[in-house]
Amino acid sequence: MRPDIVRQTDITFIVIVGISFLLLALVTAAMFYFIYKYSRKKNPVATDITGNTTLEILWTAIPLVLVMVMFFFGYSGFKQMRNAPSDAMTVKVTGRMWAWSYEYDNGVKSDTLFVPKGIPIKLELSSADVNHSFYMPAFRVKEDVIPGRKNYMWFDPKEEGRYQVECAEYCGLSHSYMLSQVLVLPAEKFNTWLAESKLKENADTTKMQTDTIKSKQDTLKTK
Amino acid sequence: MSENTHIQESSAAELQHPGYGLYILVWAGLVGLTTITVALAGFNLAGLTVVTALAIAIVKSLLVTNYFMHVRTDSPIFKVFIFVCIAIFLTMIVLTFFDLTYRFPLK
Amino acid sequence: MNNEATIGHAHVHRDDVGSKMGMWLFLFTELLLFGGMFILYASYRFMYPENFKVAAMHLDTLIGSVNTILLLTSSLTVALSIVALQRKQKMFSVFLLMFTVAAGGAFLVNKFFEWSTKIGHGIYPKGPEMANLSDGEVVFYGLYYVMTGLHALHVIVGLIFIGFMIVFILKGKQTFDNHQKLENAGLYWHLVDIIWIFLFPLFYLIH
Amino acid sequence: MDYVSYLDYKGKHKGLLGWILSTDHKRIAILYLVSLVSFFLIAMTIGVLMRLEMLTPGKTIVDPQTYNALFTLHGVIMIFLFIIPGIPVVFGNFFLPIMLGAKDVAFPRLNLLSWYLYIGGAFLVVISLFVGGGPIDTGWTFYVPYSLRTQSNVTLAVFAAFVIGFSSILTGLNFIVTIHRMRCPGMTWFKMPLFVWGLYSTSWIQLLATPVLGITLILIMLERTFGIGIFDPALGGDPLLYQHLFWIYSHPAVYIMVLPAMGLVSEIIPTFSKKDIFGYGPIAMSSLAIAFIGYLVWGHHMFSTGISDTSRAIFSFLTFIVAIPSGVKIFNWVATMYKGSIETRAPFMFVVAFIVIFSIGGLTGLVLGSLNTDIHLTDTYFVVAHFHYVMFGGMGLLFFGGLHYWFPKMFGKMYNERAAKWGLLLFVIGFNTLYFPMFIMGYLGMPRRYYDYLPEYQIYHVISTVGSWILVTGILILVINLIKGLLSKEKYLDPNPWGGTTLEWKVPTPPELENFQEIPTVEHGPYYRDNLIKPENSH
Repeated sequence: MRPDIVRQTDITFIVIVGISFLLLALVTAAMFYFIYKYSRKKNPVATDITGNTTLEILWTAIPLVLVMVMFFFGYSGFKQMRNAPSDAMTVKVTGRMWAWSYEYDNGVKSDTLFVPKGIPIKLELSSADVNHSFYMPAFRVKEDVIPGRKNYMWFDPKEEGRYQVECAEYCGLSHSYMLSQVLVLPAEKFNTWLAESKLKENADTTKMQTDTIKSKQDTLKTK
Repeated sequence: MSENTHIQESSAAELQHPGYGLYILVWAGLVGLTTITVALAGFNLAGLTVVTALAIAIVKSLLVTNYFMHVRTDSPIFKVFIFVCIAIFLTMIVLTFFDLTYRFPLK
Repeated sequence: MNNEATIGHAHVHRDDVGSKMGMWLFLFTELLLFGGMFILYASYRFMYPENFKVAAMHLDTLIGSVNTILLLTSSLTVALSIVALQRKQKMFSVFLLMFTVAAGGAFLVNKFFEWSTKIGHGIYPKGPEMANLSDGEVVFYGLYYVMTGLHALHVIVGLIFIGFMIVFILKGKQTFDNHQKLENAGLYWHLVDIIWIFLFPLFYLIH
Repeated sequence: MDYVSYLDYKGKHKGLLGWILSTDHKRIAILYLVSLVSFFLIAMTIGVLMRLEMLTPGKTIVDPQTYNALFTLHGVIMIFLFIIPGIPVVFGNFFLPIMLGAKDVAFPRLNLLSWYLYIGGAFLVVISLFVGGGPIDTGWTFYVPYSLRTQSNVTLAVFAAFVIGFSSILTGLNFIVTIHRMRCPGMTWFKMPLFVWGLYSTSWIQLLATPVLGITLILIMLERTFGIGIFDPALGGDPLLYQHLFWIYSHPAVYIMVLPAMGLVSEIIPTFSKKDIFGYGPIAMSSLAIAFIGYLVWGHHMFSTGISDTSRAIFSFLTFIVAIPSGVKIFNWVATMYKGSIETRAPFMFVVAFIVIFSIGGLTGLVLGSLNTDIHLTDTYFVVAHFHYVMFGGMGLLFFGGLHYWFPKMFGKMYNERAAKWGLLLFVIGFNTLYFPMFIMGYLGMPRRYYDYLPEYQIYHVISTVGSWILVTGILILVINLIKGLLSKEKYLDPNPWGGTTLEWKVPTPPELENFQEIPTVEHGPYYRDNLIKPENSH
């Protein structure tokens, strides 16, 4: 059974927000009750209370336990995020101003991330220029892409469909347009796509090479 | 809490500095340590190179702060300050190295 | 000057310990300014251990050692000058400070020759030799120029402080029973010395 | 010696010169106040423009390059020119010496120099907009390598930040020496007002953390100017080390902002509850604890950057620890109200609003301190909402709170309290309308610093933008109300309008030039009152 990152993250979120909400409600309710109960009108002279050691210890210790619980949830979920399953399929992701590109093991390149349903995907991230961050909100994962270094992440495409990919680390003029998509296909459909792309790419290679030379000559001319 | 009781005592608290002799002695020590550290650089101490060089540098800087900068005889508050400052600096280094040491292979 | 001092209850408050405390706190900021650089040095050394060793071999240990002795001696003379002033040996104190200035000046001259030699070999940012060096060496020289350059800047500032002190002593503004400014200038100079005590082995000795 | 208020004082210089050359800590505080409020209003206007741009997807009013410059400027001005100096330079300068029973800070001329550096830095920011490559577009974090590549004028802008940082260091240095050396007879460390403890903790952060940022910014300048390879990955540098050094300062900087604000809360609550503070010791110590632990948590800004998994775990753990002392403070504040005799005057209401808003900010911080949720939420609008709740709801709200608390003391004038409360109400409504939808947007995956967005987020952006209009209305009511009070002919010379117990309420209103004709002697703690009922059972 593979860990469910989305569920884990949402559970952590709910646990922390739940505890936080209770604390907030407690503090706010107490405060407003005191303001009402001990108003100048109702209680003209205050009582001289300067502290209480038991209380201080309690409200240091209890929150400490609570935050340790939160830490535990966060950490155990995080460990799963960082341990890609060994049967994961690897895709190389490159970020550059301002587009994402993907490269599969067999050399096929794409600007949409096609993945087969039900197979965990490990992404190897790198950057061609400045910092970017590969973010897929639907899968609750994000890792920064720093030039000169490698980073990785993994996710589990369980359902077919289209999911958003965004750049989450500011990278200049068109940062907000550095979008892409994950397309989760049934396994056999994905395999056909991969094979077809490979064939197409082989056919295109010769053409592409001449194209590159031509475009280089064009740039030189315009300069 | 002498450090708290006010301004007036400050000029009275003027510290008597030690004589020329002690300073010259400290200086001789510093020069001696410099010679040692330069000499040691000639040998191959493998992993210990950095450690010895830094240890000697730390001893030298302790000599300078304690004697030339009078920390030894000054109010203890300065020792506390220096301790806090160094402690925070060291924590910065240690925490940074928790990242560097355990990073997964980069390239 | 303090324009409030013109009315009656001017606070002519002299607080030598406060003044010294202010100076120490300022020294801490200097320490952490270099501290940031030391963190970088440590990190890059950790990342490029071999390259750093190779690059360090190319620095002249002799110049480094001579400079270390110069700074240590100048630190001594500053410390001695305070004793001299306390013993009311005004001119001897001034002489010791002048010696400090001379030693500091010599340090800078050495530094200048050291830098110009390196630059002459094309080893400077964007210099012709830099392209042939490994990443770690480029970073090493980057740190070398920034850290020793920043240190040299501090030497210059320290020398200016001490120059002022010489004038103050001669004009009688710093005297045997009122010399906190001289003490502070001394503290600054010792800090410059301490920083060099660490820069020296880190750049010249760790082979 | 007759009483002459610092406002009426006629010295060597007349008019404006009497202000900008004065080394009196109170006049310097007013100089800061005027400058800070101006910068705040400028940055607020920029913020409103940004919200307006986000009203619809695609272009609404500006193009992307302008938008990028706008959010950078909004951040740089708000953070370096308003929030970080904020409470210390205005209220710290004005009240620290008075609260300690001193005539001025330890180094009055250095104090004035700090203001000049601050204004000089601000001036450089303005110049950087018009020379070189134009307005900086890197975000206030100046992350490399983008800040090394962009054509905009990063070099001058980071130099400006460096100069302002230097001003901040000098203020911190000045305050530490003042607190150590200038306490009046009888004022031991644990008889200092809690605001002073807040300033003391803050000052240490300013002193020890700012230089690290200073050198980092200098390195950016050197890299851009001379091509030195320190951070540039093309030359073997590591951009993550830049982020480490940047956050080594910039995380503690959050506490530079919030600790004095917390100190102010600890002043206002006892004053209006008419009783001693609950848990003086724990509140004072928690300030120091926050300051210290605050140095150890910077890595939580980098959870998704690819720092080692071990360090992510350590930083997350420490981040949770730093929440404890903040919690202790909040519990003690609320406990102070227990069996008090509470007057719900305007300054007190600011504190009530603060406790709720700041708690939301702090508690959502726990979501971001936790590793897996942070991975999802970092660099989204969730973070934007969180830090606005903490900084604007913390320091910003209390800046106005402090202004309302000390306004009569500072100027010998009074504002309209009804208007202040209405302004505050609009502030709170607008604030939550503006920032709360951002939490939701963030969870849904709207990244920050986006000029354009997908249509599904529009509804939240619209609500948020409408909130910004309400918030601005509230702020304008507050500011105009204060200015009206200031300009009114009617003097308000009551030395102690709220019934405060600290030393500033024992000097005439407005304070005279050197605060005290005779240095006072202190016998009791700062919030001691002798008319209180003794508790039935000593808890």
